Amino acid sequence: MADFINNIFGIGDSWVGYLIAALIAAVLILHVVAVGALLFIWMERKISGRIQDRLGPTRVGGKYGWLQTLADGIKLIAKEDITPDLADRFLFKIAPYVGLAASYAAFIALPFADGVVAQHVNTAVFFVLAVLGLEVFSVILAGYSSGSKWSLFGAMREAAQVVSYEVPLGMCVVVPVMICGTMNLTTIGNMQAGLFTNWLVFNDPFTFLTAIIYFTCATAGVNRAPFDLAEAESELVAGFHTEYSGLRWSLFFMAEYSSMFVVSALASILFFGGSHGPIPVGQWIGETIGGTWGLSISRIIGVGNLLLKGLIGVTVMMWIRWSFPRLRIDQVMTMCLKYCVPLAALGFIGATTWQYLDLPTANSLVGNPRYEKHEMWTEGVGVTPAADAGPASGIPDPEPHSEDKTANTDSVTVKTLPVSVVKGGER
Amino acid sequence: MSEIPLVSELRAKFGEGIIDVNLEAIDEWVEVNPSVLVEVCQFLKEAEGFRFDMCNSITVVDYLETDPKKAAKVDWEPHLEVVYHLSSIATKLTLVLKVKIPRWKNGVEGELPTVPSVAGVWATADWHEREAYDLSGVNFLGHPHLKRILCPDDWEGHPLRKDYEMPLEYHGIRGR
Amino acid sequence: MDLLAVAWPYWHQFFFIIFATIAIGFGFGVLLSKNVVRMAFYLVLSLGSTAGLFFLAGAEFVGAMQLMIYVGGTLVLLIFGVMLTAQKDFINMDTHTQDWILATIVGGSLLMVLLFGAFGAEDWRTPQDINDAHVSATKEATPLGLALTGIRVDTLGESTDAVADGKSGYLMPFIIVSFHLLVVLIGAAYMARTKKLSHATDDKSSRAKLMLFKMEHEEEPLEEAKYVVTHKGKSALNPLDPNDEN
Amino acid sequence: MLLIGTVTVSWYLAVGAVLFVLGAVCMATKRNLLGVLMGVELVLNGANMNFIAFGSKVLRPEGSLGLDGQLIALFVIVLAAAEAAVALAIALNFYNNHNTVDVDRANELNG
Amino acid sequence: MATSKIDDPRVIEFDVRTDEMLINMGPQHPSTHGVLRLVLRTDGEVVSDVEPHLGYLHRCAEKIGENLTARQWVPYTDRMDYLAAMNMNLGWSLVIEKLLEYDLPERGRHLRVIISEMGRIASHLVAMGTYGLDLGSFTPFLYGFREREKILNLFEEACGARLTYSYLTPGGATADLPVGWTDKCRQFLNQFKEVIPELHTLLTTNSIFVSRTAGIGVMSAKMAVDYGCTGPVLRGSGVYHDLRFHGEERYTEMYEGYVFDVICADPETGEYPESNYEFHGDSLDYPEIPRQAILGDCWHRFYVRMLEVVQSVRLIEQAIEKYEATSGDWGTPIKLVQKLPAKEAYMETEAPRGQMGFYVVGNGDSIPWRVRARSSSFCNLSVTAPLCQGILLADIPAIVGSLDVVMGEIDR
Repeated sequence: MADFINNIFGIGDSWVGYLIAALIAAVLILHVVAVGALLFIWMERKISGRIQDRLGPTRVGGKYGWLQTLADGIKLIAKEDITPDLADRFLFKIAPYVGLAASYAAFIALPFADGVVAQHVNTAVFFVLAVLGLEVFSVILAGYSSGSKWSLFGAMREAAQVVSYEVPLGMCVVVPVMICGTMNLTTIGNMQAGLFTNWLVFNDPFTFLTAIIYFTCATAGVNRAPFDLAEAESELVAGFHTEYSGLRWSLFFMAEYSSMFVVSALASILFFGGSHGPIPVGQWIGETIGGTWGLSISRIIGVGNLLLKGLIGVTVMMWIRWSFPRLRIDQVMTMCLKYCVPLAALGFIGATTWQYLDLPTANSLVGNPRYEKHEMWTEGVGVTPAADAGPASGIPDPEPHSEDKTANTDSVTVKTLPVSVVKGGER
Repeated sequence: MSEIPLVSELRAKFGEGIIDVNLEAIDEWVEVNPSVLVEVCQFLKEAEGFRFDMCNSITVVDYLETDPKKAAKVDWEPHLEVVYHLSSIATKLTLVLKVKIPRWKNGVEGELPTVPSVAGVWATADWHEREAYDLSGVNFLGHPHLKRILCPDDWEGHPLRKDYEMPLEYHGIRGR
Repeated sequence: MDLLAVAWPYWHQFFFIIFATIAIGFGFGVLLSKNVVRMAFYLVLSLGSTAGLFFLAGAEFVGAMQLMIYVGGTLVLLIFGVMLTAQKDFINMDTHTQDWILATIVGGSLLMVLLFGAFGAEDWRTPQDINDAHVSATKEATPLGLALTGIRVDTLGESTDAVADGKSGYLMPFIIVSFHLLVVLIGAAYMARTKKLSHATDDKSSRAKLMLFKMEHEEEPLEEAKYVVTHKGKSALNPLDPNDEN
Repeated sequence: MLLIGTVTVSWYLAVGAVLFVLGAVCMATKRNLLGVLMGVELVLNGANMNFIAFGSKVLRPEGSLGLDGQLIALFVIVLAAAEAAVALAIALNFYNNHNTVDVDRANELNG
Repeated sequence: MATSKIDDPRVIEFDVRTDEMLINMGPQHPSTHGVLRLVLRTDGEVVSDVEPHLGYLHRCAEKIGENLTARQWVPYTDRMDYLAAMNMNLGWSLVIEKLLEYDLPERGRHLRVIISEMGRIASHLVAMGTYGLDLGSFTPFLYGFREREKILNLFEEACGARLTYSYLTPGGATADLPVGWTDKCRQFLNQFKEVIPELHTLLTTNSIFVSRTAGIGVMSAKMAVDYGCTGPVLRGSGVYHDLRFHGEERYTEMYEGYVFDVICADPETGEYPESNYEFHGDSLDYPEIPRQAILGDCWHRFYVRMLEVVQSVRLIEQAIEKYEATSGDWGTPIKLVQKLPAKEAYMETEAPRGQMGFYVVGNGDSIPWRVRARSSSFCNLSVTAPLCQGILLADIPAIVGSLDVVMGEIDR
């Protein structure tokens, strides 16, 4: 995009283009966070309403009350921003921004489609998880600095919960990384192109198990019900944000909802085909039209796919929230340490063995090769999508499985060797 | 009325403790001497065939006619009645105990009369006695922690006394 | 569009200055602040910007790892800070003045030495021109993992005696470290284990209370709980004996 | 933006040095056990910075440590985490026994 | 049975010696059912001591009763258990009738059965919903209220009020049921029967709900009786006691000729009475008792309430038939200034939350000399302190909610 802008301005390799490109990317992501939060809160109301035989908001902004959240946002901005006397003022004021910044930064490395990503990080999976982990700080700081015992309880619960749920979460994430042989989310998504049978969730039973555990742990990680112990409104009055009001209070919820979307999008990239729909419509269109236009159109379709999958994930989280009671803190811990961790380990081991033994995947059962060659259609296109820009992407050119690594160590370049070594599967 | 087994047992056990047995009332009641109240209650709780294992309520009735004209007509001296309503889960029987005490301890205005506490016999009597103390001003001796339960701790007087006067103001809140 | 690769000097300087300032500034925050929780918070920010510097230097994997592990570690620090310093008198523990003076002198001199060393070497001062391949080559995470398992893909291209130079992967240290971690895990769990007896006998302990409470109230069900009554509940003083009816 | 010329290894080393010294002073001055721990973390970071800088091909393509720098940094991070765990366990016991986290009071051998 | 739970998940040991802290739960707290205030002494998440503080809703209704006539005090009984005001009216009416030795005509008795059992259903629906709320699931609350609204509509048709009815008065009721009311009631019952399994699915058999309530707050039968617990709380501990069976003559004769079960588990086998009750051809069988549940824990208290709703449906259906079969007077309310004899009467009725007792002393005047309301929630709440020792903080809403207290009744 930067080249594009530079071409427009006719300034060759200037940094201005990159500045503008960065700004555009940042603003786009900000829209995903802010507008997304609006949309999700509205969705939550409508969904909970429907679940409970209610209508939910109906007045503001037309028939479906889709402006209700905006109205509430205005109300919240207008509200007084109270800081309790016992509070540690500096931390109290800064805590909400920490949370929002964390969940916002997680979007940096999140590819919305093949090449539609703010900044390419080769260890994107790792990066997103790490940055999402920062969000817990806002909760702890808020709970500690509020100077209220209920808030302190919420903070302590959150800390214990998140720290322990990071373990199974990481284990689940390692499985797709291991199968794809890369930490680059774009690559992981692209390796699942083609039919939905190529999605990693259908790769083998263990990946299926892993996907389920990932979603559970992600729900706990962003503390949604039934794991919303940090803000257990019936036990702790409102948990860590008991003392907050007005805009700061709403920032917490923006952070929560955007991180909900992040984990859902991550799930769809890791397990559910990322930006590729169940049927590779985008690919076909891209191939038929071809050229830059085909590429851009297919990218737009890809973005739509990913957003849709993320929405579905968020909806499932809401569905769960409005139909289950809340767990107790010790039960949450038990669930993590006694069930999630062993199951995640089992899934990891199982998936590894499955890969090692080269057992059939859903895709090979329907007759396709084990991993479809998926980026052919973008080759020959003038603009190479950044996903496989240079050696950064972990996707090597296709090569028959018969050539084993020792044979062509000399010829094989650095980039292709590790993947085939790790995967050992036919490509 | 000796053919009533309970009465005969009670009389046999605590001769003078049982002051009166009234069988004409709608709920027949037994009047007990405060000195033996706890023993009587303990006995009733364990008595074979009766087993009054539940204390339904403890009520204090203040017999004081404030209106002098009517006071002349009434046939009783001013006094308090502590009424224990007992019942039995096991035998589904009920019983009413009564304890008559003076309105003030040895006649001094403001000194609460005393009754032995039965909180040791029935755990539920704990709160009932606290309520009775709070609202009617009866000092239950031997109660684990006898303090006001419904009214604030710094409340003046006992509202269910007939001669209770609502305070003019309480923490700046106008009373009357 | 690799921001690090192209338009290199501007971005590198820009982000380097930002991250370095944050890291050092909050490092000072850690040093000067008295409140444990604030210290931990500053530490987190300092470490986070250090991770940013790692990203700048092209070590993405290490940067992400720094974020994840250190942040987790300091998170635990934070929690303990809150937990152990629940009493207010521990939150602010100020330092003796002589300590300050001594530490400043020693630290200042040490800093001088280190800075001199840092800028001393000619080779380190002079910038080298870099190209795209260099940038993205180090940003590959897979060679790291392979190196940990003993395969040095980055030296494959080179002459084979590079392997003979001992640059043949880090399998052994990897295994040692993993065992070390296991030992640490067990050791920490052991040191922080529950002192059962002392707590169970401690009167304030809820466990003790619960046991006591249960001992009081663990009851056989009422023996006459299902006592079948043929007469409705009525006063025991009712002249006709209840026992006649059943 | 152009305060410094092209950023070279030296600048990274300088940042690392400052962090290191800060951590050292923190370790020396803090009386709170947790503060000392944080000082240790800072020191390790300063050291790590050097490894990363030397290992970075971005900064000096020729004659860089290459992967070794990053690998050693990884080991340092992991061991630092382990160290933090043990140190916290010690702090916990210390607190349980002495009811304080003031290291100046840790002058007995019978933990 | 409580012994088997000595090593239960609630017992948590500390690895760090932390200080205890005093926490104020209420009077303004989402899950303390009104203005109950609990002062908790917690050690981390574990509560070692609980002290309830009452009186935030104290209106001295008994003192007011000494200044009003018997019928004038009926609205004050509404305000006691405002979730089951009909049953409060019934209790007060019965005790006044007992004092006056007034006998109600049969039609009025059946009317009272219909009304009071409807009130029981409404109250138990609220209890169910708020209990779900306490455990963090919001949906059952609205499901329960949706059904309750229908009952309130029926009540409104009968007496004009939706919350404080003052419908059943000493001497009968203020009015007879309007024409066609019984048919609407039948319609409601028929559609309500289909809702009951939904509620069971939402909460009773939900595994998270079971894990939150089963084995929590176990109260032995002896303890329950000792603390004067009544109603579902008592029966949840396996004590076979229901005043509709075992109450005084004057009360139980209301239910003569009615077929229904006392919902109470057999303490030996832990079995509940068979659901021998049919609708739509197939019998409404109760959900399974989960393995973790112990007799007397929160789950059993909740379960007893859910089953009592079915029994109330049974009773109402019979009562409607009897009511329509019998003709004549439904009872004439006593005069507003009815002289009360110089006697005293105490009477307990089976309100939804337990045995609601009224004690009235007359002195030949129309204004009673002393009025006393023995509140069921008052005694049920008194068991909180011993039950809430050594549990987790999150269990306190579970236990208090399972006791299902109404502060208006406690503080009076």
